[in-house]
Amino acid sequence: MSAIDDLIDDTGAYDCVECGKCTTVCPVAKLDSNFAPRLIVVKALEGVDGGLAQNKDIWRCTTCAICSNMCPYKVDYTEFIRGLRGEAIIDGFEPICSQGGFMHTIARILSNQLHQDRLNWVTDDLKVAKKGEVYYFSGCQAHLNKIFKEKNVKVIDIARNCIRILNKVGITPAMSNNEVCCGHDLNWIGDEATLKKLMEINIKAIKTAGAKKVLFSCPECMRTFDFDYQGFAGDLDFELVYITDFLMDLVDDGKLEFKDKGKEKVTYHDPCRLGRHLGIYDSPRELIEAAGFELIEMENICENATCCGVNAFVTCEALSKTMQINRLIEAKNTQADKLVTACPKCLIHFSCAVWKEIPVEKEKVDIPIIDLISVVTERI
Amino acid sequence: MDNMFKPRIIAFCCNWCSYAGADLAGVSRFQYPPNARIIRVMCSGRVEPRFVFRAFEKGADGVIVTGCHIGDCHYISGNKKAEERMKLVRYLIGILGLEEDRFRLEWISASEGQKFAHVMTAFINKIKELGPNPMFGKIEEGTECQQ
Amino acid sequence: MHGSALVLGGGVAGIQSSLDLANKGIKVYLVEKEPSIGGVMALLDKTFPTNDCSICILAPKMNECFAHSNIEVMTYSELTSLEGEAPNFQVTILKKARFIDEKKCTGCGDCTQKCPTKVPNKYNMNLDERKAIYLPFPQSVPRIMTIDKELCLKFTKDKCGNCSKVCKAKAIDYEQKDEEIVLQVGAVVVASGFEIYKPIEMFEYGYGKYPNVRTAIEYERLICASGPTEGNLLVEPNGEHPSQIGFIQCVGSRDFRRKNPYCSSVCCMYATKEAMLAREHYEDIEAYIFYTDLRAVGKNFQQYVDRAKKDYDIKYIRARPGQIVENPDTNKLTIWYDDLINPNVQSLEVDMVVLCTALMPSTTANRIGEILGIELDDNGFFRAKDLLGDPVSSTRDGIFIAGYCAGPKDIPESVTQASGASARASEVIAQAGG
Amino acid sequence: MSTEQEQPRIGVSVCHCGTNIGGFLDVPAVAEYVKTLPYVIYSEHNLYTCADDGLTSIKNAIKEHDLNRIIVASCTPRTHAPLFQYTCESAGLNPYLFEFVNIREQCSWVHMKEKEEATLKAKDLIRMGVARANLLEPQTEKRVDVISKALVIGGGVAGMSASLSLADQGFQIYLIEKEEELGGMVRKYYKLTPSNIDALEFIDNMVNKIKIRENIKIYKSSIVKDVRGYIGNFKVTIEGKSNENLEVGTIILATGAQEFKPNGFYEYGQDERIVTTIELENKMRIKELDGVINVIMIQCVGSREERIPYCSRICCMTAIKNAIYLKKEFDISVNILHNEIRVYGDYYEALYRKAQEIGVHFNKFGENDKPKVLKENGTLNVEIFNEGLGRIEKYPADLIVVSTPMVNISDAESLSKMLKVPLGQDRFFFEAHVKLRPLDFATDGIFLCGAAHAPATIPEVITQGYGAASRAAIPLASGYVQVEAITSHVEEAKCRGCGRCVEVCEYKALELAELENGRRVSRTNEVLCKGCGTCVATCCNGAISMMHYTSEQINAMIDAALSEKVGGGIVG
Repeated sequence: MSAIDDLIDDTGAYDCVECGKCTTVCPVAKLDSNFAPRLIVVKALEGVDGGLAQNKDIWRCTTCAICSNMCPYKVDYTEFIRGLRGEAIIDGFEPICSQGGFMHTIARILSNQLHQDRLNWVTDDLKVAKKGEVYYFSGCQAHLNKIFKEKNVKVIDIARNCIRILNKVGITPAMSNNEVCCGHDLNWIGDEATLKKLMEINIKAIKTAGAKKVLFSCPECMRTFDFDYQGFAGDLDFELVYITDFLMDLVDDGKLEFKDKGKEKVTYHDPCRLGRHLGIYDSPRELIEAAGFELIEMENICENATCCGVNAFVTCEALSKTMQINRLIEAKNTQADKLVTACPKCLIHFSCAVWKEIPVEKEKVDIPIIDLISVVTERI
Repeated sequence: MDNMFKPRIIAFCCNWCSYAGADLAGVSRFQYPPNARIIRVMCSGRVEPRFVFRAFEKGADGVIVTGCHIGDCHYISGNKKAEERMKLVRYLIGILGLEEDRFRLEWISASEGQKFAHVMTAFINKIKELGPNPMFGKIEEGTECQQ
Repeated sequence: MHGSALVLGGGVAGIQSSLDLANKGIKVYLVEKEPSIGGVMALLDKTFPTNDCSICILAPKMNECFAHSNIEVMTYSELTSLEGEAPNFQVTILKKARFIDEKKCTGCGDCTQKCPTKVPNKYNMNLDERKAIYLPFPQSVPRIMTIDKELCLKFTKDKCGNCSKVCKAKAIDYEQKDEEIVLQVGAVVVASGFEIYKPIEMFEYGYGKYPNVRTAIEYERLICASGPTEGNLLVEPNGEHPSQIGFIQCVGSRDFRRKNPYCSSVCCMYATKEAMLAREHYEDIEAYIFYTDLRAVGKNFQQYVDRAKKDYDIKYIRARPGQIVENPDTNKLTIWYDDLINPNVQSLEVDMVVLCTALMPSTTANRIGEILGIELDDNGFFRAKDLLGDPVSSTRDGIFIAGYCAGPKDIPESVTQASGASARASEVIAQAGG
Repeated sequence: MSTEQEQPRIGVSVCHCGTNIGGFLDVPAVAEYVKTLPYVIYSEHNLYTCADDGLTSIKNAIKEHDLNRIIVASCTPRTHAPLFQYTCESAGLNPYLFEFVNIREQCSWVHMKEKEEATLKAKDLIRMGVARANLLEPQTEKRVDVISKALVIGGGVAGMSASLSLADQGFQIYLIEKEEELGGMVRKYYKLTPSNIDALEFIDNMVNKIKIRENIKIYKSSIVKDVRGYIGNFKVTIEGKSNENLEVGTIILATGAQEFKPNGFYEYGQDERIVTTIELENKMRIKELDGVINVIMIQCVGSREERIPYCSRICCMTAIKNAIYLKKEFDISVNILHNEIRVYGDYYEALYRKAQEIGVHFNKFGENDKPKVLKENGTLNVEIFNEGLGRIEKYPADLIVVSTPMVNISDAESLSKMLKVPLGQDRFFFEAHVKLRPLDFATDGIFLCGAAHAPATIPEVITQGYGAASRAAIPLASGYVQVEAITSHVEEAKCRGCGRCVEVCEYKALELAELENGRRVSRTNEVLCKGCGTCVATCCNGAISMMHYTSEQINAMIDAALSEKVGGGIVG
């Protein structure tokens, strides 16, 4: 059997009946009629010549998983694309990455176990430990912070606020200078080999810290641990918890309380990794409301939430910006004061869309974009 | 460090000043160690941080970017933009765990053949001190948390 | 446009004139007396008020000029006659034998390595040596060797012949003869440049007598990274870098008694630049500029001087020193002056004095004037037809003047006038139906 | 056209350069090694690749082996690339399919005592060259037609000189003047040195010359309202008595300057015995100097201070000129109070001496000790501290002339935006290069002359006018502009239209264009692009590529340099 056949098996693509639902819901296809998820699957099933792996369309999918979620036959389309990308790499194709593959290069460098200085952003007011039961995985936030400095995205605030909020409830999270990028972006350009290297380093770092519970503030990291690490390495002997779930438990136990700072209105964007991939829809919303905000929902939410336009720093193009602008218009239309999201990447991509020239009148998209943790930290 | 270590250096030179400075070093027969491989670009403003990291990823022991002195840029301000971009390189090198000294940004004019040779010699010597690119040299097992 | 033009002088003005004319389609013969084009600008280290590296910005223009399909660069050549009237001049050019087959020479330099004869290097103001077969400077254009007939052993003693032996391109031709070339041109641009005054006669400053008294152009070579000391300023007796330098303005300029009555226009600024460079090379150096009136009149010049004072801590002293005395034991120099701001005869001991000497019309200007039939003014600069209304035309139709040979000016002004002269030359050629 | 589908067939010529390369590294071994590299079909080594036989050998190899890429490993591309590119072209190969490897200046000459290492380095360098050559694409040097007309903005001495020269070089000129009459600033002067000619007569002479030129069309009382397009093809809207749209190939900006009005300095504006230089010129013209016995001129009023830090260049000369006229024609005594006399060059230095000789008084004040004007019983006195004598000196004045600096015109800002040309910190228009391009703007096709650049004397302004005419005539005379083959290129589908590249481009070569669907994308104007590649490095999603220096090519060179441990790495 060829690698593509394996992939068809693994993702259930043989079940496809060409109903076209995937294409209908696909955010890329909505904007570009030449793009059709259905056709990619069909071409694979039919064994169409010309090498599917060479098809540039496989790099245009945002892997937002809306198609997978909607497919009546449960074809795991997103996984199918990931597999195809892996084949493309094996065939010697350069992945089509934004930033010229900069992020991916950094992740590969990290797989070499260098003496990092990755926690240099941990300021004196933040309490962290080398060892402890609760471990906070900060991922790539330190690099991303500098790389997107020009675009006024303060990614590192998410990490700092996470620690701040944990310290507030008396938790000193364990962190490791030896942890590395989770490998999400490499995984989604088909570089499974490096992903595995990163995985080993991370698992070792977390075990060394003696963690029983690992907290994430980045849905991509959480997803990679949950699905990909456990897929390769079997069940991990520590619990994976997303920060909003963790905090809501504290709220429910009365251990975390928020100050009332008035009824600000916010709207919430579901990150695809957190929502459709991991199924976490409720805790972010509950947390927003617990912190005293009024949540106004956009039109497309939860399973149906629109993608932020780019994933894994693969293909960023004009169309991605259109997606972002459309989503921002949707947010602005709610008349909320702020757009809140729970993923550093969503934060970056939305901020990028309104950086410098904006293709629509500024008022239509003029809404502050802020991450969930930072917005609730203001009220502790 | 092992004497047998022969660093591999990637040098980006702008066409108008630093590449010309490298040429003048040649014309003047200023000797420097043979470890650098020069990549000519029209302007240091063309050099993206990702090229630097790609070089490290592929095994370079050091990367040096050179351009016209500030104010001398053939394209008015390309070198200023390079300077801005290279700040990111320096920062990331630090947190990624590649020694900061493995990267250097230098301004070398077309009349500074001697400076070109000096800078190359000094940089290569520094890299010799630092040893191989840690990704390609010996990987130390079980590195302890630095904090 | 069609037609042709002669440009005399391959300095920055001649280069600019040639490029402007050639880019309009006019055939240009660029005649330069030295073996390389580039002129004095090629000797400078940096340029004011931006401290741009001089050769970095000039070399591309030199190469562009040489590679231009409409420009014939004739180096080591001189104008010997001009006949006819605009737009039908007939000119004769003497192309001196450089004893090298220009088509064969690759500029590799093997010959230079093996040449046994060392002679003072004019390009470095005789501060070091070159060989009898040579390229004037590393960035020379064209990259073709020249044999110095006066000094080459083959010519003086019929010995050696090393260059011929090592030249694999077989480019050495000891039998080469001077050549006369006759050209028809529609217009002429004269850009014969200037000479730098050597202040031997100004005994009070001790130039030529005290080792640590230099002229500004020598200083340029000394501070330049590609100069004889690779950019190191060294003073006698110990070869250490100086701790104090004094720059003296108006050496031979604004001197109605002994030398030139005019202001050379550029010294205040290049002294400021040179003082800044000293400070950039050696943080601890103290630099003093002795001036009469500080003529920081160009665009951004005053700001440049303000920066020199504020950021570089360069001291400006308003005085024209009367005497420099050397301590023979230490080679230190005492500058005696009357400070106009704090009136009193005072002295200052320094390790090095840089004399900012006058710039004067080229020694060839008289002869060029005679051949071309154009007038010179009292100072020896080419006279403009109308100093107010037509500053780029000479006193003869069809012949235009540009650069320092038409009066004191700095590089941008020379470049401007070079373009201006080529505009007027283009008019002549255009109206002749070119 | 594209060789994308074509398999590379590479030929490599390694040069001995006599002994310059051959003496310090093993050239035959290098040439032999090169044959092992992918896509290398042919490899040779010559004594001098740049000599006739070497060049012929390349040409023959191209034909014989059907080569579609040529690499020469010899000296530096900075001097020799044109020669080899020309050779390739004459053998029918696009010159951009040529790659130069420098193994002399950057190898044999700098590693003269390390033959083995130098040989390894040469191999590495050529391997990098081969990696790049695989990805080279043919480029064409396009030409863009130029409308053979020019627009001159400003009808002062600079603009008129430029117009006259351009017209006499044979081009159609549109000359725009915002005032009712040509002549600009000089119109306000009395007499001019060196020729002692009346300023109005001088202007009239020029205007008469302009009028008889059939190819100069004058628009008086008109201003430029809008400028679009680029070198060769500007579309200009002018507004005046009639509104017109003009199409021109080049534009000369000669908008001049104005005298700074010293409001708030001394009692200017309140006491009419305190006037500016231009006001004095007018008084001399209309002979309104009855009863004036002593004139005091104060230099550097408003200039060389915090707000206007520059020296205005012409004030010392103008003051001396006027002092001489006052003295000679009106028999008025003049004191020029100055910090220093900044007359430069030959003519003006002589004029300064002449003024001294006829008895104009020059009195110096300290740099930070400006003169004081005192009013005593209605009489004006000016007081300065004479540093030389160490005492205060007082001069009675019937008329005080303050020499104020020239400043840029008030609509400079809007012109700057319209023409996309910059203003410097001094608010004057800022040229492309201070030293070597004083008349050009960084934006191609637009040129600068006269006091719009910086204060200047009349002969200087005229020289600049002619100079700008030369620069502006080049594209008009050629009829085309050669477009750099090495330019950036925007892939529209990828472009997010953020506009960052537009911001970083110094040459205004990128512009946000609106597509039919309303989407905005950046586009390179190849005519203006200089090929530096800064925009490429700026674009975060790889929408811009740099012809001939693509990211793929650079990546390939990096990878090739490090792909083998031939030249480095850990040995033993």
